[in-house]
Amino acid sequence: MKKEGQTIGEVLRQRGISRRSFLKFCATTASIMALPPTMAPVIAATLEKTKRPSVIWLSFQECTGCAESLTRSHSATIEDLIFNVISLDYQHTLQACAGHFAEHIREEVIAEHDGEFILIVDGSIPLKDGGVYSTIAGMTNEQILKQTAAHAAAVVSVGTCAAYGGIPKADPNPTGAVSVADIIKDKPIINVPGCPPIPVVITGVLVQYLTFGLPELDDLGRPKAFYGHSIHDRCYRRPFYDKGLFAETFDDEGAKKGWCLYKLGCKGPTTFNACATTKWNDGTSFPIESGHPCLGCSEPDFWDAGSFYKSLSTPTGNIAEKAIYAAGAGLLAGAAIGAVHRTKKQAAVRQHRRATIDDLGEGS
Amino acid sequence: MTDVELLLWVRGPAFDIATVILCAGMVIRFMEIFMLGRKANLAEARGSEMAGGLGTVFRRTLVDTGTFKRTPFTVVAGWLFHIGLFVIIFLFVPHILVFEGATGLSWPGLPSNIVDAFAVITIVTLLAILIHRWRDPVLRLLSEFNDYLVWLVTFTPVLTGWLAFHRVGAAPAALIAVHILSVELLMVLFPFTKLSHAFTLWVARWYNGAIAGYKGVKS
Amino acid sequence: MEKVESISVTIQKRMTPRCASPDEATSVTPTGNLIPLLHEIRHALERWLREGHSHVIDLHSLPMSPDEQRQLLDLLGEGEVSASLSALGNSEVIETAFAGVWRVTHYNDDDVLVGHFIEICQAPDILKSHPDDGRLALKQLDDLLSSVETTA
Amino acid sequence: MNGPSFERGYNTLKEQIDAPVAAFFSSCVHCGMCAEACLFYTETGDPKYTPIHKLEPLRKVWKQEYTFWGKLGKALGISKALSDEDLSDWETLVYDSCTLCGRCSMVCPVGNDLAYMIRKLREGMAISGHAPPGLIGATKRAVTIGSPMGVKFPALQAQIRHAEAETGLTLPVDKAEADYMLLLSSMEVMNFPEFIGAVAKIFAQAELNWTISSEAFEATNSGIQIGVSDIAAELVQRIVDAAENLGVKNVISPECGHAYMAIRWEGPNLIGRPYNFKVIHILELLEQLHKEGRLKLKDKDVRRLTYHDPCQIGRRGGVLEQPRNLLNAVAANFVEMPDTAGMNWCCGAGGGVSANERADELRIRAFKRKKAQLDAVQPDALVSACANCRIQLEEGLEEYHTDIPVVSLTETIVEHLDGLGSKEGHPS
Repeated sequence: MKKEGQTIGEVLRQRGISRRSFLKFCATTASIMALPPTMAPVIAATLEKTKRPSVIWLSFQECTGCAESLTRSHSATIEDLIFNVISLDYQHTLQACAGHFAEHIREEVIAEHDGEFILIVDGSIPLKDGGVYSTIAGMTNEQILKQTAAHAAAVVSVGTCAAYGGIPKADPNPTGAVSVADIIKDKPIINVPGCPPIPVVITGVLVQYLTFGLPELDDLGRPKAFYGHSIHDRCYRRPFYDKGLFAETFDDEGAKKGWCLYKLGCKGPTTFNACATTKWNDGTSFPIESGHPCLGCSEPDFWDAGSFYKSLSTPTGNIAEKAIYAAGAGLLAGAAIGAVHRTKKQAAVRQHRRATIDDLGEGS
Repeated sequence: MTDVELLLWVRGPAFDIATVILCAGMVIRFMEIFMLGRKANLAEARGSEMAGGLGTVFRRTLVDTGTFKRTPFTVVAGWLFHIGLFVIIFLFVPHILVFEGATGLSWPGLPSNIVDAFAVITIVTLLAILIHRWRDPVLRLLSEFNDYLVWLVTFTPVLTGWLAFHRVGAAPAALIAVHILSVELLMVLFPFTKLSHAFTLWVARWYNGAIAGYKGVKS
Repeated sequence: MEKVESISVTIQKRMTPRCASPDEATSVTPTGNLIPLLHEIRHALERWLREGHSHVIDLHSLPMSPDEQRQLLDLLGEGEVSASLSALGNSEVIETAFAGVWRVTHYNDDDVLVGHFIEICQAPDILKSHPDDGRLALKQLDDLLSSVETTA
Repeated sequence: MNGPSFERGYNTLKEQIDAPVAAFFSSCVHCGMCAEACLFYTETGDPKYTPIHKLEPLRKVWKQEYTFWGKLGKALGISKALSDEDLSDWETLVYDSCTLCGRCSMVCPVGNDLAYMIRKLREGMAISGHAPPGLIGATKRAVTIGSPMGVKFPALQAQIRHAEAETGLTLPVDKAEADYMLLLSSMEVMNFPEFIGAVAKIFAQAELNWTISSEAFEATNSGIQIGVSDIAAELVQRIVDAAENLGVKNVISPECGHAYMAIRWEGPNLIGRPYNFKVIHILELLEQLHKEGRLKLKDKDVRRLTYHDPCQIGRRGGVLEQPRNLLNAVAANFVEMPDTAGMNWCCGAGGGVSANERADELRIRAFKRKKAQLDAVQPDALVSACANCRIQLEEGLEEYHTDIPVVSLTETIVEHLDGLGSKEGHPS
């Protein structure tokens, strides 16, 4: 299972992957990372000489969508190459073995590659009630995570659940779900959020890590290379936003003409992801291109950030109702205060003593 | 508190609170004004109070040429930032959505790059106005804490809004949250400061015009 | 290079009626990136001739409307060289009508476009044979020869 | 109990504040534009003359008595209560440097009627003992003698006789059931007596049934200038009584600014009831007669004439088009000054400033604004319709060595009246 000591280049050659294929892979990966195309040869040269890393993939409270995203949504082509670049030694869904044997492999990798392997996590970790809501082989997710992460070189949190808690953490968060970063504090963590994340972004992050080491992260722990721009910034419908042309409903003229979906609740302006450039389903399209506003799935708490179909800058409460009640209350309070003032003024009028020239002081 | 939690709070409870304070406060202000009453005028009228009042409500938006020549900065800067605020508040699409959400009324907005230009003009004008307030002897004499506070709470939403639009300085959710928060501060302070002139000035102008109109004078 | 400049004027004329057409429901407003891109190509070509530096432009990260992309291809045209590669899916390497300006297009196994580059160079790297591969080939050829000679 | 006191003044201010005042103070944004509308500021450059600043004592009372937050601030000790010292500090601002001309009220972008508020503030100032001695003296004379300048009826009688001798007409005194009762200002009686004869000539030509009351001929009202409504009411009541006793249909307000304000606009409100007669300004009457063809002119004045609107007649009184109609009828070469009619600059002596000797120097300084206006049009003569304005204009022009004759509009008309011999020379 393990190809101890082999470089990625050696592995690729062994598997009959030509140098041109590899160059092509590097060129497209650099393109996804928005790196200058001239970096492709550098990536190629570095990867060639890099030792093929061992990877443990842990799945916790998740829907397997992230793994599906990576393995199934694209046919086994360029993205598949990542499985040649890495040695995926443990992954529930993909590995052939099961039960004690599978767990044994995990322990073996930890022992053999202590401090060198990459830990990929998808799914959030339940902490409530001692973490009983998700256990594997009698261990809680938290225990497995802590035990494994302690020996990892770095952790990659794939998917919004692992990165920020995601849907399990959504209100009312029945399992007390938390993100990887909430538990692991002493290892570098790269968040690759998205529900699911874009497949090529997952592979891109791994390539980036292998080539350049720990990537530059934004304040939410995401690699800037992939999450550096908002959907809005890169959206092909942006010109309509700038011109003030908006679809008002899903089937009006504006929608048919492909106008901006901001009014339909698009979270593009506050969502950082590569959807608008990388797109989905073999580069076919992305939600906005299909006519649906961005849900903001790569952002923390996206499930609870108000309605998917309400613009993100609008108040969530019933403002008109509150305004009417407030005005009513103001009317009553104002009448009371006004009455006090009125009484005071009337008292002043009553106190008025008719003024005569004797009340003026000395004249000249 | 994460950015999104903050954003949800400012869009939810905080906006409710600000709305309640703004509405109740302004109604109280108006009640305080109107309940002081006004004596009926016993002199024989030469003109109409209503016509004079309404006329001045509109006419006073413009200034006579002589005064304009004497105080061009105040007039031009005042116009610029008021128009700027109007465009920003009422013609920027995300803002129209707020009004639509509250009232159900909607109207077409302007392209965002035009609103952006107005925002820049407004920001520059407001800064110039602040400097003018410091330097002009009359304004220095008149100005009190209230004036600077009002300037600040007017300037902040424009600046934070502009930053949020360009997504400069922080995460967009945080920028929007801070922007909405600054608007809420404006709303909360509205009834208690001279910001309330936005509502009371129509009453003031009407009274001015009515007093003059009764005597047959256009004021 | 006056040729490119003069063409660019005609493009704008052609662009306007196309994008203004209300029937084109899917038409997207032009980004205005076409002309600057042509200038970039021109400068890169000039630099390559002067200093020998090759240059790669990643069209993927450059926002352009479908119309503009079509126009770009039309304008660059096709030259004498056209190569196709079979490596993790197909790839096309085409010299444009402008010598030294190449279009490199990558597809995956499903023939979905995954990369689109313009390279300004003598020949794109991906076309060239790698010395390591050459060394391997030499060895294989030697083996072949020896086996052929042995058989003979 | 009697005599001025701060408490009485404060109480009066509480009485004076009404909805417009509250709306005005609520709306002020401290833009400072009113300063540029005030001749005391423009001619001195001293920011303390900014109109809204002059109203600070009234604003304090409004805020601390009639706003919830102001009351709270006062209760918590954040804002200081109004003191007698404040009123004392503001005395010169409220009286010496404000003519109640109301030009600021025309300029304020939020629509504050600042003159309306100064008028109210003076009520509190006067009764707390912070009125200028000059105005106090004038008010006392008005009440005790019947005229601020101390003019009694015999003095007027002498002028009437003089006018009768000059014109050959009989001037009716105390004529019951007359259509018109003419009021005069003591300034006209003392300084411009020719006005009486001029009016008599016009009325004779128009065959007007008119009279002068020996009981109440004085039109001026120091009460509204000093700001004591009780006294102002007493002075108005004298005219009302005389007019109603004689049973006249109309009372004519003469060429005096504040007199018109007092009798026409403030009067019914001061005495608390509408009149049984109409009040008409002499210029309104003349224009009406001219329109009706009862005022025939033999020729036109060829001099370059310009018109100075007395503030209380024009901007604050509403008689703006009549003088212009008359001037266009009588003058071949009538020109308007820049900033005219509703936006005219005050002469600098109205609102009791001329009666306040303490303000003399400032008053002459403020006249520079009028001087600049005149320099812009360079008239041969300056026409006005207020005796008080005329004195200030003459004094000011002399001070600044400018030789422009100042004439009354009524007298200008008389000079060109058809059918009756005109007086020799120009009045000066």
